[in-house]
Amino acid sequence: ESHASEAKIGIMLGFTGPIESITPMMADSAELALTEVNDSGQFLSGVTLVPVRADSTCVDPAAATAAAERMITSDGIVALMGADCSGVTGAVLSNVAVPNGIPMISPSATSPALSDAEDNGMFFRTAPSDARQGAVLAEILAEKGITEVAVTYTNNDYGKGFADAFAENFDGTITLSSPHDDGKADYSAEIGALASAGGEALVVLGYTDQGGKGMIQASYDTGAFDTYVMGDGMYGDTLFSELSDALEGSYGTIPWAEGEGADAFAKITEGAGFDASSSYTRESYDAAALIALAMMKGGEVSSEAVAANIMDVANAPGEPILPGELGKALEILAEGGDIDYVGASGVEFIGGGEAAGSYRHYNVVDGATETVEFK
Amino acid sequence: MDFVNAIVALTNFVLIPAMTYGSQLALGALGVTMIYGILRFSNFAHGDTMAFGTMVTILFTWLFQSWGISLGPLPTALLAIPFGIAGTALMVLATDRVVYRFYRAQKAKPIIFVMVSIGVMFVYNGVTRIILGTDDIRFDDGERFIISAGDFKRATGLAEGLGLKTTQAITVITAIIVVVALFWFLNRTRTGKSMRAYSDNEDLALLSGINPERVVMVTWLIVAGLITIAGVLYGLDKSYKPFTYFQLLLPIFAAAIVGGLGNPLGAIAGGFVIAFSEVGLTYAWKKVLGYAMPEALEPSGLVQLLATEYKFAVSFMILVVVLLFRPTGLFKGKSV
Amino acid sequence: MNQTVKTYALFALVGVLILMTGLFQSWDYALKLVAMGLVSAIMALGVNLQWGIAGLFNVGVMGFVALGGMAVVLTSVQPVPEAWSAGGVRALLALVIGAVVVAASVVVYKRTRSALMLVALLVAGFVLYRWVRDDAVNAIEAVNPAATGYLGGLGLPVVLAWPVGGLLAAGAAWIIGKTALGLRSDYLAIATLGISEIIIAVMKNEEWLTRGVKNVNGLPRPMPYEIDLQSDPAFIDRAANWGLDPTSASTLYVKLGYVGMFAVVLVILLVLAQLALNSPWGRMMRAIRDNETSARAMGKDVTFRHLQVFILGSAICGVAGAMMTTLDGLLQPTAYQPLRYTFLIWVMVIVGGSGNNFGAILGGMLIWFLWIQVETVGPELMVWATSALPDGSALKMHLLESVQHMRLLTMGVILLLVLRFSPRGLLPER
Amino acid sequence: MSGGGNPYQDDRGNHDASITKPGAGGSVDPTRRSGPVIEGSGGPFLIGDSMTGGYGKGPDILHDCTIAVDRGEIAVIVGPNGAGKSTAMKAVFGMLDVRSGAVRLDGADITQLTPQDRVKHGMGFVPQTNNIFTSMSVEENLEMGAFIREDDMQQTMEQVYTLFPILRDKRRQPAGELSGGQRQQVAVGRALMTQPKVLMLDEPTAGVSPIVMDELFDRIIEVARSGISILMVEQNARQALEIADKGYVLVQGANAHTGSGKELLANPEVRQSFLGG
Amino acid sequence: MIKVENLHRHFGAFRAVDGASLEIAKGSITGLVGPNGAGKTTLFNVIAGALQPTSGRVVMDGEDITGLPPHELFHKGLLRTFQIAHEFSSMSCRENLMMVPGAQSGETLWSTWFGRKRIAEEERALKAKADEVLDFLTISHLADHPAGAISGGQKKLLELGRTMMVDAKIVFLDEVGAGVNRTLLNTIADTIVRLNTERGYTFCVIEHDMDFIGRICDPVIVMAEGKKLAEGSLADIKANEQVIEAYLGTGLKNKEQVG
Ligand SMILES: Nc1ncnc2c1ncn2[C@@H]1O[C@H](COP(=O)(O)OP(=O)(O)OP(=O)(O)O)[C@@H](O)[C@H]1O
Ligand SMILES: Nc1ncnc2c1ncn2[C@@H]1O[C@H](COP(=O)(O)OP(=O)(O)OP(=O)(O)O)[C@@H](O)[C@H]1O
Ligand SMILES: CC(C)C[C@H](N)C(=O)O
Ligand SMILES: [Mg+2]
Ligand SMILES: [Mg+2]
Repeated sequence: ESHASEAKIGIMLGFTGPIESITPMMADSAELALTEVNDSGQFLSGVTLVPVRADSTCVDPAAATAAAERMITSDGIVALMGADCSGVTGAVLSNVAVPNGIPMISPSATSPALSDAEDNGMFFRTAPSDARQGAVLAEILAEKGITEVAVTYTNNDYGKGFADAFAENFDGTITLSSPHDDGKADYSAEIGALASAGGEALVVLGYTDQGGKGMIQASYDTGAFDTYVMGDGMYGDTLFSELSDALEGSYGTIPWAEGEGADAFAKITEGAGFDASSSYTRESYDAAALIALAMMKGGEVSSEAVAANIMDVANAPGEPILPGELGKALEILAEGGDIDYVGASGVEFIGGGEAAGSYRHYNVVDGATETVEFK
Repeated sequence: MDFVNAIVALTNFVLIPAMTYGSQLALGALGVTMIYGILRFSNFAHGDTMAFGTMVTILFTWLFQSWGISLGPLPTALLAIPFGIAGTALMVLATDRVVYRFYRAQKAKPIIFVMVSIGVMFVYNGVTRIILGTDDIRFDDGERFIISAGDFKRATGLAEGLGLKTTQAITVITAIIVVVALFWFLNRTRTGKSMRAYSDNEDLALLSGINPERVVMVTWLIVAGLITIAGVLYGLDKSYKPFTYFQLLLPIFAAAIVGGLGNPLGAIAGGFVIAFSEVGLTYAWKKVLGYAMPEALEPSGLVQLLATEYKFAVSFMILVVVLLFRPTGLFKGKSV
Repeated sequence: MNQTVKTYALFALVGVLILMTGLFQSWDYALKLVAMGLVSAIMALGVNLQWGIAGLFNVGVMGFVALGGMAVVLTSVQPVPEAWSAGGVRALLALVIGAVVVAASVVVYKRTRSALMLVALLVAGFVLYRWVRDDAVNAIEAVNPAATGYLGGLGLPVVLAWPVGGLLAAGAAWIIGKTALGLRSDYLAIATLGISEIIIAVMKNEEWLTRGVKNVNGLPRPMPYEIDLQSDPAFIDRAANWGLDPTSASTLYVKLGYVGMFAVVLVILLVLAQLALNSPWGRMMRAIRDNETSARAMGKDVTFRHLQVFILGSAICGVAGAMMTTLDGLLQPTAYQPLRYTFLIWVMVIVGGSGNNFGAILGGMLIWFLWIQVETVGPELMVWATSALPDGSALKMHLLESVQHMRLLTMGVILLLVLRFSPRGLLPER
Repeated sequence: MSGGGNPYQDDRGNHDASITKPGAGGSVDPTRRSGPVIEGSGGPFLIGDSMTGGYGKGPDILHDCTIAVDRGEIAVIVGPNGAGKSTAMKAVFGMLDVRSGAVRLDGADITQLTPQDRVKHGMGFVPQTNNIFTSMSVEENLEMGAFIREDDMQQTMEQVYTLFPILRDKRRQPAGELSGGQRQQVAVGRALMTQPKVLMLDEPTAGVSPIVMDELFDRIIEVARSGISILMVEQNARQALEIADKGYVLVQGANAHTGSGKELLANPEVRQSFLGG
Repeated sequence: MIKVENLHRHFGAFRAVDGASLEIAKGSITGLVGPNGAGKTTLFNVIAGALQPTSGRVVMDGEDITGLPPHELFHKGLLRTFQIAHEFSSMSCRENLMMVPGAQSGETLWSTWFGRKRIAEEERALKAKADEVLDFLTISHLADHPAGAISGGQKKLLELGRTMMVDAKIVFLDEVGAGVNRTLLNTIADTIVRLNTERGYTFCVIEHDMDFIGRICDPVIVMAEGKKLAEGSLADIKANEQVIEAYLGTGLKNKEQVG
């Protein structure tokens, strides 16, 4: 029952539950992209994109699939930006999206297992699989000549998959690889064990405002480790500034493209009224933008158009598109031209709708990050 | 020297963290135990009330900080605690008036109160999130360390560091003060004794001229104090996040029950039992043994009894075992 | 209002709510709500058996539901031969050793009453267990960790997993019951709470068994896949006959299938529960609940009866857990949160009416419906509540942004209202 | 489920000590507030005048029942089980609602007072069961009796110890560890600590061995002699009526016979129906 | 019938039952008296399986029954009533009686599902029996009343009635008379005697009311400080100096001065 002049886009993130603290920014970023498209006035002869939010809860597949069901069959969304956590993403994909032929682009589900999911061409993600990031992280450590580390990861599919990928690629000794549960009250036991195992650095594959932070804090308080190596989930300005003493000299990776895209994103979000530097905001913006662009490319408001054209608009050849340039992109598409969406995270899809993943290797200096290089 | 290093490592990684965490749990468990002892039910809303109290304190802390008030090396939040307690007291008294009082008038069975407290838990849960959101918030300021691990190493020349945070010291000291004060209050003052009397036999308390509603009010006030202090100390030491506070409910209950529900001494003991079993039983002794043992015997493995992922399970195992052998908990649950 | 009339009226209300969802939102959505509502109702039925009928306070529902989920993987997933050859037998041997050690310790302790012996036995047993286990587990987990890294299941039809889930849950309940109920029934709540956390910890961390936190995706289904239907000419024809496009026809067909299967299970369980309740067995259970000491003196084996009911209730939760995981097609140990799988189920039982099987079912359906619908109603409520505030005021913005949290708030308010005005639930026990 | 009609009292036989504290809670609505006392004078010292009422919303148990006691007198209530004797005592003490009728103490109408405020007006009550604080020491039990008093209670405590010497030996012991008869002494002692003008006792000798029963009766007489009015319920009716100045026979919540103790003992109908021949 | 041999039950350091040895003869109505705290109730609880003995033996008809749980003792014909009536308050009086017999096939879950017919037959028989017992106790008008809402004395009758639903051999009664109106107590005494003569029940009765004891009990056992102090007919007991000093006393000292 969607009006011809309106196209609904689902935004499904865990607004309640364990990652409730990062999802509002992600949703805002995605909606920012939609607003940008609407404001340009270039989209499919005046069709307005309307975001529809739903709660994935991050952990409850039943609630998430019910919500997805509602968005698809009742609200009539054409495509879904989401879900966030790998577990519910898989559930929504196989139970709702695939059966109904609705494409979904997740900004943050990074579990390697999703690469092999039966998706019938409906699943894309703007965040790269952790299989790749594990390799990148290992490479950086090798370059620095670090051969002995301890690893702690958040105890879910993301953390575990990430830690496995890292272990596979790391060319030294992992003294202890120990999970931590998010949302727990105290992490001194974990730090005690890791400190006892020792290592030149602690690799932290967790979430920036969850157990990952708790681990770094506990380690700093006891002086267990001096250097931390952080995965994407740890990236967050608040963490860096709050624990600037602890993190001085630490480094990490985050899916990120070279310069331009991210800078452009930072610029357009400056006055947006939310903290755009938090995790997965860039990927969320890109996911939403891609949905719009794919529809434009297909020339119609339909799920098929999105599914069929995403790879095309995301990859070369064509004019590179940065955040803030969606209007321009629509114009090019309207004229039948070709674009290569770069976006805030340097989108590049490889087979099966996987983001190729370009990573930024950063150092923490004085409570802020400094780019070392892009990989 | 090695022996000293072993001791320092053990202190740094087990004793101090467990003491701190234990004190935080103990303060939380004291609140649970007071409600259980006097109002006769287990309050499932405890974790979320703790979050509420901390939230109010944080708001006041921000206010003071914006006025430029500070306590120097100590966290400003300490100054805000009384206001936090006042806010929480208002909230719990209002809840009591609107919700619990009705059931008291109906002479409802305690189990009904338990279920009502589940409802209150959901409501508080929503309220704190609506007011202050769900973010992780750090609100400690002032000096973070009394001595940091690095400074300790430099000062002593030992291989092992020993870190002691301001908040850890504050937590332990406050816990001791609060516990002593509570004991004195319950056992020596008239009001305290009247609370014990009410807890023992409501009708007879009435027949002795004790005003039951006053006892209930004082109980809630004390609980508001305990809960806010516990929440703020925890938040200062770690950080504030509603979800974590909700999760704290489990170890707090475990602590209160291991110790013997209804008994303040038990709550303290329980807090430490839970904290020490979480930290101690999963500790990898490699480092300590490495120092303490002669070279030849140094362990190659981690010498870890159980992986840390089972630490939470361990505390519950201990709980079950204690209950099997001492069904009333470590201390008989009867003092309050 | 007479109770029967009230029962009909309330169930009709739920029916109307679902009908309205179908008419005004979509039938897919409505059916989805019914399917999970049925699963919730079964869980509530299990808890009701324990609490409503026997007065046993089980705060570990989550653990039993999770065991049901585990059963789905263990029963229906294809075995991983490489993993089995890498260390399957040895891992199982380790489990057997573990069980034998525990059993032996219990027996020895009962005979000798020597704590020293007990500890010595346990420690020795633990070392042996770890020694047998660790290598095997490492080997299994090393087999293609990204895709498998576990033993897999037996490759049986997934529907078989439902009774298996019940059996697993019953087994766990037996152990819990033996420890907690056998010695003193007065710490059941905390024991179940703790043990459910332990179950989840095991599921998360014993990767070789069910892949741990890496989740098992794409579990076998008892219903055909929608996309297969969509490309099946016979189905497309039939869909056309019904006047539906193949996509909606396929999704509706599959959902109806699930709803049908779940309804059958619910009806069977309900009939069994009602028969038991309205017989001397039910009378005995009521007597025990009324006065344990007296029932004991009247020759009733209270401990055994408590154990029986506890096991049955838990088994039902296990069955429901297995059904839920089948519906999700995914086993995700991190999904098991006490708020959702323990407290929400309790809300269902309390609101529905403890002691009344129909009440539990009503509560399960109704609360699940609300839990899901509040997500959409909450924001509207908030918009309405803030309509008096000036547009663009900071407070209004802030409130509108926090609407997601109305979900918990609303659940709490509903629970409080029911407890206040109908403390024994919407459909009280007789 | 002892709650009868009260749905809030349905606890499904829950015994779980990890969620609720075992042991009986109170039976009186603690949230009630006192209404005004209407001053007046005359009449007996304490009178429950034509009381009608029952528990909560249940049926009336008392029907126009009147009980009175004068200064320094002993009044005894007897009657079959379930006649409403305890109920009448509770009604006089404000522990349940009377729908009509009044309670007057020394002429003043105190019907609207809560039990705790009646204590302040000089009334003391020893219930039939649960009449001591089991977890508190004997001395603390007595202190709680003196809770409302601002003055020095040491002297009264001495008096109680003189009256019940065994309590002095056991004063540091938790009262819950005492034997049945000793508990009764603590209970009466606690009530005396309020320095009541009138003492109400509900079956003080139930379940007490003959020797202790004699002892208790002796003490009660002593207390009465010190000028305190005593209103008590007794099943050991013959002994009780022998020492009573006034006796009431209650049947189904209504006064059946009233008279001096001697008169009732002499009444063959009373003997036959209520005293077991 | 019941033989207690050197039975001990200690609570911590306190010896509630301290080496009691006594015998209850088959077919007798034995009275058990003694000062408060003598250990009578504790002794009952140990015999009836509610408490475990610290040491010692309980023998019933030559069979060692020490420490058996109450429900097993019940099936051996050993029943007890409680000092405070323990009725099932939310159930009707008839149901209170009908639930008593053990070995009802309707109490196994399996037959509630697959043996409906047999259950129906059993239920009919049970109901008839329950009604007969209610008649015997003269409370048949209360059959459908919730047991929580009958008078205290009627509850005591109901307690007795429960023992009649099965073939009890020995019944322990703990202070049936405490707080019971004397007239009603006489009825109960008559009932006890009738059960004793008509059905051959053996009784052991704790009571502080000497009139009641005198009316029905022979012999009477006196306990003090956890041990048997004396045994004999009531007249013997009343004449026993030790018993007078520990238990009976010499009557009211002050009664002549008052009234
Ligand atoms: N808390 C209560 N709620 C409702 N009804 C009650 C309550 N307590 C007593 N009753 C009822 O009130 C009636 C009178 O009881 P009451 O206790 O006053 O009798 P009594 O004369 O003291 O008997 P007894 O000699 O057995 O102590 C009885 O029918 C009893 O069932
Ligand atoms: N659970 C217990 N814990 C500690 N002491 C107990 C316990 N039960 C009973 N006692 C003590 O054991 C002694 C004997 O108690 P018991 O109840 O057997 O006495 P009794 O002879 O029945 O007295 P009464 O005639 O007063 O009922 C008492 O001193 C009592 O305080
Ligand atoms: C939102 C993210 C933190 C989710 C995470 N990358 C996952 O796959 O679960
Ligand atoms: Mg009475
Ligand atoms: Mg006794």
